[in-house]
Amino acid sequence: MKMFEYMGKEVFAKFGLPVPKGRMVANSDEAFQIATEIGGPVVIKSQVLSGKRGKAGGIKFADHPEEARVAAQELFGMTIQGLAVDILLVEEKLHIDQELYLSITIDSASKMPVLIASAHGGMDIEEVADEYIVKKQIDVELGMHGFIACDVVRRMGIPLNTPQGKELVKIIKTLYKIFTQKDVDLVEINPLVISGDKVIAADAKVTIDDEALYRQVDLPRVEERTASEKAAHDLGLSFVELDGDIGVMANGAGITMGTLDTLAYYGGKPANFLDAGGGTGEEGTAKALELILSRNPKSIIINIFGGITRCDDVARAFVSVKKNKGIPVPVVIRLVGTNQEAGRAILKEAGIEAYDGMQDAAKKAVELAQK
Amino acid sequence: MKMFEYMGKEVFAKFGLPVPKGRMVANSDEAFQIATEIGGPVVIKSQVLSGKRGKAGGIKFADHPEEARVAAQELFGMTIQGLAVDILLVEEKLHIDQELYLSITIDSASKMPVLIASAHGGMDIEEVADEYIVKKQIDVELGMHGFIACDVVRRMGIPLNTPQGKELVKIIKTLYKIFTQKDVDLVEINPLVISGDKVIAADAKVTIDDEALYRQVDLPRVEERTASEKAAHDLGLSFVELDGDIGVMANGAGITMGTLDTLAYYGGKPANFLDAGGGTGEEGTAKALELILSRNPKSIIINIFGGITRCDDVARAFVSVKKNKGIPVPVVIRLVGTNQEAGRAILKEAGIEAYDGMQDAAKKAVELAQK
Amino acid sequence: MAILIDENTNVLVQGLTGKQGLFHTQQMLAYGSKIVAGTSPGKGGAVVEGIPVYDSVRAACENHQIHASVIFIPAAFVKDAALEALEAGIKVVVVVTEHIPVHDEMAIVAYARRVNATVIGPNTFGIVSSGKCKMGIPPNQFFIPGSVGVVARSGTLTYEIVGNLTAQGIGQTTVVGIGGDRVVGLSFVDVLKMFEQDPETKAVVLIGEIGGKSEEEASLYIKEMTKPVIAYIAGKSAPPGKRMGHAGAIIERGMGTYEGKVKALTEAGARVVELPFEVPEVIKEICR
Amino acid sequence: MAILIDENTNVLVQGLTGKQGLFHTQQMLAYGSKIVAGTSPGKGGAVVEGIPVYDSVRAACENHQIHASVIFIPAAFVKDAALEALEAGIKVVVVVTEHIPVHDEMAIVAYARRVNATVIGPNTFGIVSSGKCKMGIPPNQFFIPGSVGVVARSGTLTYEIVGNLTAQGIGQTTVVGIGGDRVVGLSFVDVLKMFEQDPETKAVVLIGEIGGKSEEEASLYIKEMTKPVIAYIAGKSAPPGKRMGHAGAIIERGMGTYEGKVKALTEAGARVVELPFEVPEVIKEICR
Repeated sequence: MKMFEYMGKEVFAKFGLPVPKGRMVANSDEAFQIATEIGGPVVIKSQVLSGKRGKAGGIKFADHPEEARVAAQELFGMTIQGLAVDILLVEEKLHIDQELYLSITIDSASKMPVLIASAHGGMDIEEVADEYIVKKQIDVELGMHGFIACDVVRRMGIPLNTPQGKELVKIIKTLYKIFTQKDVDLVEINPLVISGDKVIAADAKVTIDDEALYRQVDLPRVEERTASEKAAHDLGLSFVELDGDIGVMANGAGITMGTLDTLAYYGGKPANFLDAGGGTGEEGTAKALELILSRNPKSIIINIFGGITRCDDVARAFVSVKKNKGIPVPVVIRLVGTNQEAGRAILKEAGIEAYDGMQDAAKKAVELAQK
Repeated sequence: MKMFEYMGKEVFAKFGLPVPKGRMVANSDEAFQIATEIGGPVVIKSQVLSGKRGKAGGIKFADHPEEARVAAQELFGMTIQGLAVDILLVEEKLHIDQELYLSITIDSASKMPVLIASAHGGMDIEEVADEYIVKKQIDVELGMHGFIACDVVRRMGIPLNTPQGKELVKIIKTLYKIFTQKDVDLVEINPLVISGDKVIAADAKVTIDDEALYRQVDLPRVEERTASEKAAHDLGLSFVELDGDIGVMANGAGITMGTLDTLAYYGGKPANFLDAGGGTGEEGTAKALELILSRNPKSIIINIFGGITRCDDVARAFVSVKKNKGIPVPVVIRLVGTNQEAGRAILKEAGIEAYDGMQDAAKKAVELAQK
Repeated sequence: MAILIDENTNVLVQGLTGKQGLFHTQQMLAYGSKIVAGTSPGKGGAVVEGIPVYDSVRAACENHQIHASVIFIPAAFVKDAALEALEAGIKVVVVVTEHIPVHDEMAIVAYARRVNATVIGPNTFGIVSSGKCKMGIPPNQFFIPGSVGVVARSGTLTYEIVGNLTAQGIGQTTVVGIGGDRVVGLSFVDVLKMFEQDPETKAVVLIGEIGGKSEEEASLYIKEMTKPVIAYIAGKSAPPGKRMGHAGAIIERGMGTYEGKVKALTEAGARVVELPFEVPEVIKEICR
Repeated sequence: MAILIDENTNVLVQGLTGKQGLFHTQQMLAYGSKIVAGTSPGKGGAVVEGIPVYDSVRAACENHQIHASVIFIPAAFVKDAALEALEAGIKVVVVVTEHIPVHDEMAIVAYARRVNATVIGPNTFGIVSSGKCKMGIPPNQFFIPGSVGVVARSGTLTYEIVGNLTAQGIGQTTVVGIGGDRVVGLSFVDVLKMFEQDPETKAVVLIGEIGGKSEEEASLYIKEMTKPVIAYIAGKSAPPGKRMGHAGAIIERGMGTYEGKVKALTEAGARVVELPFEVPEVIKEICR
């Protein structure tokens, strides 16, 4: 779950990590008011779950409250990468001496958290050469310690005996605490600003592990998915819209991708990616078919290789949906694996012949779509 | 630092570990009042830092508030193992179905915390056979987990599918949390009482690591030492009174014990154990001599083998104390190690000849005491 | 021969009495796995499908020699269960459960590393040493003994490919699902090393996916291997996935694409096929 | 030969710029220890006594090959410093500082175990491989090369006994202070095993104390040793110490007394002397 910048900063503040003075606002009057409270130049930042906000014009500066109101009005009208701007963050404008970069995320290769830091932060961080980037894998059993933070700061080239160096050590320790206590996938501060003696998180990108949300009851919830993606997700389905004409349903991300690859091989174009996961029952199957049909495909391929999923459950669900709701386009079903005999018998009774091979089924689905 | 039972129970309660209803009281009127609030039979327990309270008559029961007042009056007059009873704990009297034992302490051999549990708790726990005692060393990097607590409860012979079994799992997890978060040396609950479906800590013995008190700022402080022991401790001295007539000062627990052993070998009787530790300066040396003189010894032996301690510091301190305060009994000084030449020169200037060997010095000190 | 588990492996099932645990225990028994015990806290003493159930892994270990454990337990409790198996000294732990918090996964993998144990998964179909022992959830009928080692990230795609192999009479030594999550115990490289050492394995099939960089890492080892490797990477025509901020870009530095993976594997000497059903033909060609 | 450190050991001093660190660095240099670097966060770049100072252990390790580290740092910061040395891959870490919280000590020792490193102390005088390398605080003049290994819990008592040995011309291979705290890295047994393996060590002196049960544990190993062991246990006439509740009694089950230790050691074949100055005579008698 991606969090809005202002939410991330609220988490930072709760852990004592320095953030600029400011607040999120939902209209331009509030922007005026917060700018008045801050009493100096402010920055007004669109709150959307997308990078490259700055380059898209989603960040404005204002010297006076009235300017802030005007800037806010402009931003509220905007759309950034397809996302409407509903919320702004109004903050003091920082005096910037240096922009640093600091993040902690999960490194699949080492299977450990990795802390990434650089004295060359800012918008172009991805272009910074490896030699200016400090990476430190954290041993989760050992945890974060002062010496680790100190060594990272040294490697960044920031002197340890300065107020900024000392502050940075504290920030690194705090950031790791947030990372572990909040089930964080990614916490990124870019830029982390040196402003005089202070070091302040000028941005906050925080992503929480979806699988751990159940135990992060104190965090606010952000819904990033579209309504239909969310409906699919709630049923254990993973659904993405594509621009072809063959509806696809399979169980497992790998085999779903394999199905798309095979369709493409035979010259077909998939209308969607739909991974029904393991063990989808009647409601899930019905919803899956509804989602597929919403793309107006010319044919549909259902590709089930049962492991946790049992073939008889899928067959029963399909037959019931077909009977109750009707399916207006030809459907090719491939059904093997756990309880496959029972499943095929159910389909046969409903007059449907299941395919053995994914290859043949895909070929047929492409043919049907091209008719 | 040993904590009083009532303080230990306050810590327990803060962590959510079940304790009996009750409160500490400083006079018998309060005992009456708390017993009234509890509204049933109560137990009144002397708060002294000594075991075997029960056997010494330091625990009384009362069915009514007035009885509680009388019992409290009796207890306030008592002395248990030399300790005056100044505080009582008045608590609801528990219905006891079974007495368990549970503790966590530090096992020097494995260098790990060890959890000790038994279904045969109560006063005679030290007599319980090893086969009824569950010991589990805790890997500090792994920490406490549900499975560890469950397995301990299983080994205690308490069924895991009972309310008591489940409660016990929680208590074990909580106890380990207290152990780690409060820098605990020993946390012991004996008895841990099964009372119907509940499991309640009927006693609480908590000892905090003295070396970690500086970071346990939230805990109350208990002073166990006598005034002179405390004064010694504050100066980095370790002082214990003995019943002989030779004053002893040495630097290091090992060599102090070695000095006592050598004196004993030559037929002498030490008046005290005084380990001056490493690097004691003039103030410490003066205080050490004052403590030694308070025992009215017939002779004094100062046995210094300098490592961290520097011989010249000790010599300078001794000469200054002798000059300013005077020392009315003969003193034998043995002085070797770091900066020994400088130290001996200082003593020589003051007319004192230092010994080379501990053996000769000890022999001399015994001779002087026997004159 | 096989890797990790075989006909002499004594298997423990953690969460034996749950719905999934029970169903798959029956399936594993039908495949011939030597399941000697199960656990279910509070149900110690029961006997299910002829298998004694214990309150804890240590209780099971007091009564049986256990070589490997397979976990069928809800996601929120898997960390505890996996650590329990590892702490009791079990050297192979298979975690089938999906949706496990990634911080829990890191904790499990870190501890496994420390105690020199192997964790397979989480979010894996498991492992099958064909004809000898199955730990996990794949349908029994597709796994027959032979000389091809298979290692994969995703389940159903593996059944698909192994099913194709079996249909053509090509059996497997061991089929290993390393799991689909970002943090898993065994890596491709770990399994490739085992297959390289296993005398019975003559060729290896690697079933990868777009995203991450584990196929690229595997390529570095494939260069050193003496045995042929056939690879299929799913997702050539899949929509692009999510990216983890700048940090993800800094870590991956351009890795993770279909083209990149195919290039790395091909350069390392692996034979990359374009579609799942091409695998058996290529094996026949290579192992002729 | 010697154990743990010798004339080729490159030594790091953590906390070199502090008062204690500086004084004892001078002393160690005077003894001949090969001190190659020091650390002091924020003072990186300085040169003290001709030794380069770094901000962190890793920074020192980037510039020098370091075999062992000795820590002179206030108690509250020792956990961080010791973990730092261990995490940087240093295999021998000597912690002189006393008054370290026991939970910190357990954390240090647990991590050292995991990374297969040796921690000497905390609360130790250190270690001297006589004539080769000193890490710690003992006065230099009492340590001369020879063939007796010494292992002890307390400092000054060790100087006393080693001083007596040296006065009689009996030199030492290595003198090890395991430290006086309840939780320390090296145990008596660990050091005895090293002396047993060291070809130059002909006899071992063990200097124990009442309390705890480490002398009793050492006895179990002394039974298997081929080399003679001479033991002195301080505290025959000392006042009884504190006891740690029932838990202490359950753990120790009667161990810890002077009589018990002497009995265990004697039965194991060690020669127990009654007074510190008897050690040289007994060694002469045994090694004649």
